[in-house]
Amino acid sequence: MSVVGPRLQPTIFEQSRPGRGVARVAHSPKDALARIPADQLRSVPPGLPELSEPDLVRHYVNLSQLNYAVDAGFYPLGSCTMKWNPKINEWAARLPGFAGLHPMAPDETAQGTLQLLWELEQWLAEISGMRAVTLQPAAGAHGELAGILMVRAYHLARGDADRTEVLVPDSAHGTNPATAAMAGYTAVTIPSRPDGAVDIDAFRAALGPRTAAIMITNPSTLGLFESRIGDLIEAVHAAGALAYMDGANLNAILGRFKPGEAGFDVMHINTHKTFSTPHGGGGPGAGPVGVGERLVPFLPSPRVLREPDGTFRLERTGERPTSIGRLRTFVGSTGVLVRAYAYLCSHGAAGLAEVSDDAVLAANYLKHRLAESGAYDIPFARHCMHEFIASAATLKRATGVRTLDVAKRLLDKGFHAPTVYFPLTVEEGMLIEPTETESIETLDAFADALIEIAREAHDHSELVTEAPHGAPVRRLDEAGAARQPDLRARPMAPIDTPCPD
Amino acid sequence: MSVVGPRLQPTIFEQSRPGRGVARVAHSPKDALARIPADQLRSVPPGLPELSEPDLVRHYVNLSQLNYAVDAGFYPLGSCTMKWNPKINEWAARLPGFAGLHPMAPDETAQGTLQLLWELEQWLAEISGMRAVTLQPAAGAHGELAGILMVRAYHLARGDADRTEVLVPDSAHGTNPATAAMAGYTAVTIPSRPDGAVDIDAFRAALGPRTAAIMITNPSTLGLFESRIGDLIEAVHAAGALAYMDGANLNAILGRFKPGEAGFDVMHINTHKTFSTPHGGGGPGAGPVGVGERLVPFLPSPRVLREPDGTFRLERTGERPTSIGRLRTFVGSTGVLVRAYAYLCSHGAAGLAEVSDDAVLAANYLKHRLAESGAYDIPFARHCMHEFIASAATLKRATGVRTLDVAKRLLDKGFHAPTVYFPLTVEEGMLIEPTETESIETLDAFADALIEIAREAHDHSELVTEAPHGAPVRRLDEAGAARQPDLRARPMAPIDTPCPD
Amino acid sequence: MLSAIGVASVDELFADIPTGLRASRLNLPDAEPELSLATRLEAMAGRNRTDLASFLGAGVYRHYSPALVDQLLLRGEWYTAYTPYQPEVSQGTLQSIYEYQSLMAELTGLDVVSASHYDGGAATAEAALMACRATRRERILVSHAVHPQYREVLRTYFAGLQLDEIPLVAQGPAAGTTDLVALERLLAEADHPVAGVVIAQPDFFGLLEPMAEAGRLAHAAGALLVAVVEPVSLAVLAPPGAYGADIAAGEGQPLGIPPQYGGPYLGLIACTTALIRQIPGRLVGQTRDLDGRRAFVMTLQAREQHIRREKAASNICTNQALLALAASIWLAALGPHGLRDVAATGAARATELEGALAAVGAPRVHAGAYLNEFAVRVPNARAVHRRLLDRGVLAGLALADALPDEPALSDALLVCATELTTPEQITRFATELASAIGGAA
Amino acid sequence: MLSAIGVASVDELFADIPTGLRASRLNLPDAEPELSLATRLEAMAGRNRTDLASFLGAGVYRHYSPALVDQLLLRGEWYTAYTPYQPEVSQGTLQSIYEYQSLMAELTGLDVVSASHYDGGAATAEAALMACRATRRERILVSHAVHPQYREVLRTYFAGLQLDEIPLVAQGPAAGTTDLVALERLLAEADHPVAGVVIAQPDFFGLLEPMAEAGRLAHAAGALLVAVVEPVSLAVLAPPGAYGADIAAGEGQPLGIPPQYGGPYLGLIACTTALIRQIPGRLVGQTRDLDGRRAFVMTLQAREQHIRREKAASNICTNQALLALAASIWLAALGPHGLRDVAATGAARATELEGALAAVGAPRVHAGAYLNEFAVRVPNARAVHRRLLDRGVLAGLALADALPDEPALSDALLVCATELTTPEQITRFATELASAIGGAA
Ligand SMILES: Cc1ncc(COP(=O)(O)O)c(C=O)c1O
Ligand SMILES: Cc1ncc(COP(=O)(O)O)c(C=O)c1O
Repeated sequence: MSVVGPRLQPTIFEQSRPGRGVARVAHSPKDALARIPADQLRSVPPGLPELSEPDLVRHYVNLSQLNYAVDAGFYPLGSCTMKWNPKINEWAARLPGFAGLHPMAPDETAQGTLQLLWELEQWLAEISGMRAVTLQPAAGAHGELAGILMVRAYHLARGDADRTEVLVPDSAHGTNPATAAMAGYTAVTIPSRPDGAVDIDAFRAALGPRTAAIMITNPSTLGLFESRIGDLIEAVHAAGALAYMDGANLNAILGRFKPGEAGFDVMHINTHKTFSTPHGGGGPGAGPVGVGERLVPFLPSPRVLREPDGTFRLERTGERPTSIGRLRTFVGSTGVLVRAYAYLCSHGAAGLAEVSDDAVLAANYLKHRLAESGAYDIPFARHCMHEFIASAATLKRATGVRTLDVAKRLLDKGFHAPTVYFPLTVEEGMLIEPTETESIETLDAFADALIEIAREAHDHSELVTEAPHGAPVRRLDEAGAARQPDLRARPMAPIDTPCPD
Repeated sequence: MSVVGPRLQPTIFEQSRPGRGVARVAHSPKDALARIPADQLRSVPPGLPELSEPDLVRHYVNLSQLNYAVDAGFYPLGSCTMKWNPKINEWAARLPGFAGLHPMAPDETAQGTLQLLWELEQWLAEISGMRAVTLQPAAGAHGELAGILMVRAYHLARGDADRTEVLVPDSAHGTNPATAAMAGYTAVTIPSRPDGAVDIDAFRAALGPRTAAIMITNPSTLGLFESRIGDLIEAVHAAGALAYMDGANLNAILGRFKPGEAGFDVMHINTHKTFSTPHGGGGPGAGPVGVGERLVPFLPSPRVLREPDGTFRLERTGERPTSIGRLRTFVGSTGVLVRAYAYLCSHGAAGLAEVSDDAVLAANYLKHRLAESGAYDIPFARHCMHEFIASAATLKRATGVRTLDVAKRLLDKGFHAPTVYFPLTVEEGMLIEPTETESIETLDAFADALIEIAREAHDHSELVTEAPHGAPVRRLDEAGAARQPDLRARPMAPIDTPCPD
Repeated sequence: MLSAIGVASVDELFADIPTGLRASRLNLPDAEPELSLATRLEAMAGRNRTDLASFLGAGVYRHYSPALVDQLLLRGEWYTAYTPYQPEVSQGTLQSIYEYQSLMAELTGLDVVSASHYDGGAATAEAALMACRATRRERILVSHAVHPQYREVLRTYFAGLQLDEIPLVAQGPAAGTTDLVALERLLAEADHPVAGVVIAQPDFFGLLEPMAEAGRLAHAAGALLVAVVEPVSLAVLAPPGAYGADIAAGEGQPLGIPPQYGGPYLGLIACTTALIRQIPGRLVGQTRDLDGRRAFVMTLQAREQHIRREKAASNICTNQALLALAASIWLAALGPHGLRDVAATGAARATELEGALAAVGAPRVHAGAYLNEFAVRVPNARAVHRRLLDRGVLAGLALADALPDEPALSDALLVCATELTTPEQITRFATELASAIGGAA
Repeated sequence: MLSAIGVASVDELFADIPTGLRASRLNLPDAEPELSLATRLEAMAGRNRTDLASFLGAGVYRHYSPALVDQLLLRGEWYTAYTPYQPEVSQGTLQSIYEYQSLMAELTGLDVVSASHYDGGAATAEAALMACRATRRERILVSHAVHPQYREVLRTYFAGLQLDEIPLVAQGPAAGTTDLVALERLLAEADHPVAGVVIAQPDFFGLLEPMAEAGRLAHAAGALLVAVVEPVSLAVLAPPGAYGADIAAGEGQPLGIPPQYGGPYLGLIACTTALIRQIPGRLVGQTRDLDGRRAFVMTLQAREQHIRREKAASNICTNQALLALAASIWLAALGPHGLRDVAATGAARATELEGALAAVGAPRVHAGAYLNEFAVRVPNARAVHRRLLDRGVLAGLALADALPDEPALSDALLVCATELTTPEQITRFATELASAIGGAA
């Protein structure tokens, strides 16, 4: 119904009426459960909703239209790399041979997928400059955990049990310190420089015999390439620690910088950022991890192995005792990895380098448009990588309009907002990442919108502070939601069971 | 971007920029066309648009959201039977074995589809009470043409060459007289009774030796079952003419009335109305035609034949010389027919009867709600079939608000409008067909909306006469469009060819 | 609901159906749950053999369809809408049709394009009828090299009108194309003035016709030229607008629409602006709304059956709008270079195929230029065709089946190549053919 | 754009990368056009053998997915959105997650459900860590009958904590289930207070565990009960909330998600309201907007890494939201009766399978009650398994592969049935098994 305005939907429970469901499978025999002891059986059936097919499909069609999505518009969410998701990827992942394969299927029945995974590892190793890659982690944070557990295993294997700290800049993504803690380390926060950038010297100062690893994002969360990264890595290694690179910003440096070549020992890659596997409303993703020589023995199991005869197989449980073990039930988020593989093949070597060129060009162009307009502060004047920070600090002092307001007003103008207040180190910051797949017309339209909002802030600030006006809902009572959590609906109608007929 | 309001889109030509397209197939060899004489080759390449994949997909995603559709809401378009399109049907039609089959494939490679078509013919023959069915026509009007050409062939085969007229009521769908004319007949219009219903007596009076056939819609376009239809058919046959039933309203009478049993000689069925194959923004559909004994020899070729050994084959060209011949290049709109077959199987005998019961029940319920409200005229008080006529005649006299205005205002309230001013015989009529797949909540919400509009017409008539207010565009200048037809865009950017690289 | 309506049972609502005319019991199977239906349909579809190395074209051509095309077509907003009767909530459909008209105008070089017909055969018949209306004449000449099934459709639609065939050149470099001398003679028959001349480009045998010359002859006699075109070929071949055709008709299936055993397809009709009031089918035009915003609307409806009834240009109502959308998305996804690559790669593969078949003893039947389809001479063509089928090769069309009355073609196969034809398939075809010819000899 | 920015080439924008650290050339293949990539991927996928009659479950179960499910999931509005950071334009995602939480709450009988974890194994590990946080203890007991790969994941996550296994009953009617006597003993070790007891229902062998009794023992010792559940089974089996589990964890894949070689899957975690501040992952709650309209928003974010950083309940950020949506649509499409039919039909087919296998000499290994999966004894299990594979039957899992350290299971196959298992497949399995046992003997 959204053609005449988006419609909020009742919940599926509110739409449920007994008897409205559709029989999709034949009824089970009456005595199907007779052999199961009564005390193991459910006494009250689950209160699932009963909807006709039209009501059900319309619910999800109409709900979907309440979402902003890359398929419908520009989504410059910094650090998240909301790039285009080519449709061939979705097709590929649904091929029955890929989608229908059981994860414990005998190796000889899984040669297609195993080969794809093995080749994908080679691609990612080449791109990252790493010695080997595991595709197992389910997301970036899961990759971080894999990486830090390998760091831990490495030190322990060398009898180096005293390293208890992981150094993390205060501008790091929250997953970095959280991962260090999950792996049993103390996360030591290194304050950033006054200009917000990572403080390499502070890192060097904090390094010592207790340091297990540093975790650093490069390009940084400000969208800046850390030109002294080589010195830092040297210092890390000199201290007997390892260097972890958070590869979330890999989209800036494909073909330009290979972290493994530069000396990083371990890094994760977010396929759902750099390699166009979609974000899915919050997930799924995949977080492959590349490691240098020293960490290869500790890679999670099972690895995908290529036999001398050219066939492929999964490593068997216990086959490589140095492994940190399994991080998840099965080998990986294969459906996501098929998409990443398709993306890589579609682009090829030159195409991947172009991705970064175009992403960096687009970000610098947008940054230039905003800088030139004077509408916002651009805290870091130098060329940015694939994203950059703008700030509404001056605007706020002049008009009272905050970055949050600007973000909400952008929604009215048909754009998703950038990431706001991240990294935490920049006052009223917005991290803007256009990605390589947007046309100059879109970039210009977005810049124009931001500039117009600044003008509105001066002229009619309530237009901005009360935004959004055109979205399905206005601003929400988030405090109320947390104070009295309402986390589930209750079924409205009684459930008959077994089936009424 | 529709989450913050539907967006009108530039045309694909306006979005085109040289070099933006994606290479989906490998470049052809340079000399691929060398063997073709230059004067047969194109000198100026066609000015097709060049869009990146994101721009292209967003264009069609955003355009799609400018449409009202059954998948998003209630579409009570009378006579069109905008019922639910079950999603299994779309899946079935896309099965590679069905979708990939060439229409001239040897019979032995097409057994799956041939069997499906053959079985579908049996289903439709049973439902219509007809002796045989052709699946060839591409739509209802195409089915009418097939039917009337068979009528013509029948009379000619009997040496009866003087029958030049086809009788059609003035309330008939425009396709009926147009078909008669296309088949070389004079369409004789029979005026309806003052109450708008088909005038059986006027038909009987017009019947004579020049009458080739009558074409009658039953239930009528007013949603009324013609209780004297038996007498009429008798009179038609007595006059040596044949009786054609426009089966567009079959959804009302499944399992209750079989036109063939009642004596009709020929009828068409709209799969895209009765059997849930979707309307597709104007098409495609399929218009199978059922015939009684007398017309079987004249059925279009090729028919689907079942051999004694249980295999299936297509009739060969010339195999049945009495046939009226081919109406289209190949056997039928098979992709549509797969959907109809899936629908029939999903419902089964009892389910189909229930379809009509529920469709008729829903229409009568809605009619009752409106009648009770007094907001609109209900010209025909008796029970309706699957649709009914309401009229804004009294409302117009009281408030100046016309049926057209009511229709536009319904859009604002999130509903599609009914069919308006059809049949032409009812003043300010709206033909309302809810179909069987709508819940009582939807029916009530629609009735409430109509009643509220009548109230608005009295209280703030401009709310209604200026509607729609919430749609992507307001009312259009249709006269201007016809006065200076602009039927095509022109490419904006010059086209390089061959490929720039 | 029953009590609100005031009846005791649903049966009461059907009281108008006379007792004597009530239906006998529906003798049909029971409802099938989705799982079992899906399983059965999958098995049925699996009985069709779509796994063959296929060289069958004959008017239906498989092309690569980028993944985005079907994903967009699956959006319910497209396929569950109807004819845009309420334009305010149908701008998606309306703009997509306007764009379709524009794309087809580019391909054909003709400015007026109707918003779709049933399929190529029906569109050709409608185009011929249109020529009759426009010239107020009742006779159509159709080349014998038009697809035989299109000619059958023409005959069905022309049951009351006059339809004559133009014979083909029998020998020499122009063999298999329309005989212009015969055409001139037929056009000259003063008692039977000709409304339109229907010629296919490429013709049924894949050959290129002398369209410009045929057009001159037709126009000289006051007749219109109706070109039957294959739209993908128009990426590289001269368009109807360039060689003087008044009307183009054809089958839009090659624009990425699956073969699906014959339909739903996409009938194309385009014409010059002069013929705008004669074109059958829907037209969408650009206009403005009350606020001056650009918008699209169905227009010139006075040609259509719902306004003009028995005087309408055609009885068409439901058309093939979704297929027009499919073709538009496909064309826009390929773009001008991609479409050219598709057409030219087909031609290149056809050249390879010609060489490979000639090398194993199956030379071309005709000498004239072709794009991507041609006939080859094969001893015992039908038996060989069947033998190859057993070996997984669908060796095109045995012309003896399509044109049973022409002994000269009884040992010929019509074969085609597209960008989906692989060199391996060509080799396989040639190898199997060599052994089949040997075996059948 | 370059000139606007004021640089002469893109290279200048990368000047910050020190010369010495610039990348070597990307040694990778060239770009592949969509057609050739599609062809190659189709061939690769075709090399996987998904055409077998499969009796393999072991934690991953194929179920019928109604056609509407994937058609809805293909809508870009769902899969190309991200985490709903701007709730005003993300109500679709937010409401769908709220509904997911509600559906899982119904299934598990527990009121707090997190908005998804990576998969069953990872969710189980997170649930165990959660028990440690909630009880401020560091020791987890896990039943040996929990899926061996879940136990491996637990070991990885618990690298620094204490993880002990509860042995199984070796003989008699309870063989193959958790040994409650041993559990009681382990819980009683005063020096090592237990945070949580992890038991799977059904267990890895398909057997039903004495969950209620295990819960009583755990609670008596101040520990929490973590139930590892299979969600489809909860249509008919007593839910964790009913037998006193504090936390439920498990794999959501059976809710209509394709097996796709291991992921993306759907990790489930649910808990009692008492544990709400300890649950890891995203939560969506209902609230109001400024105009009082109901709306949904991410809530209680103070548990999450982006607020709490190193003190967060977990490091999870990207989750499996799209799979949660998939599971929700699947559940809503089946409804309560459909889900029951799926679960109960699986049980009925499993009964048939048990009978058919026993009849050819492969009796059950254990005596206890099961739902739809069980172990059978087969001489030379591994060789037989491989031989059946050649005959198109995937004879479940050879337990010798999954549990190599347990000689008692070296001649056992773990087999399962679902509503997709047909009687014909069962007959085929039994027939092939009979001949394979004969052959291998
Ligand atoms: C800089 C950075 N690091 C780590 C992550 C965590 O990745 P994921 O969300 O895939 O767990 C993200 C993404 O959100 C990120 O932007
Ligand atoms: C009563 C009636 N007759 C005939 C037709 C023509 O059917 P079609 O549009 O499929 O050609 C229609 C549909 O529009 C109709 O409603």
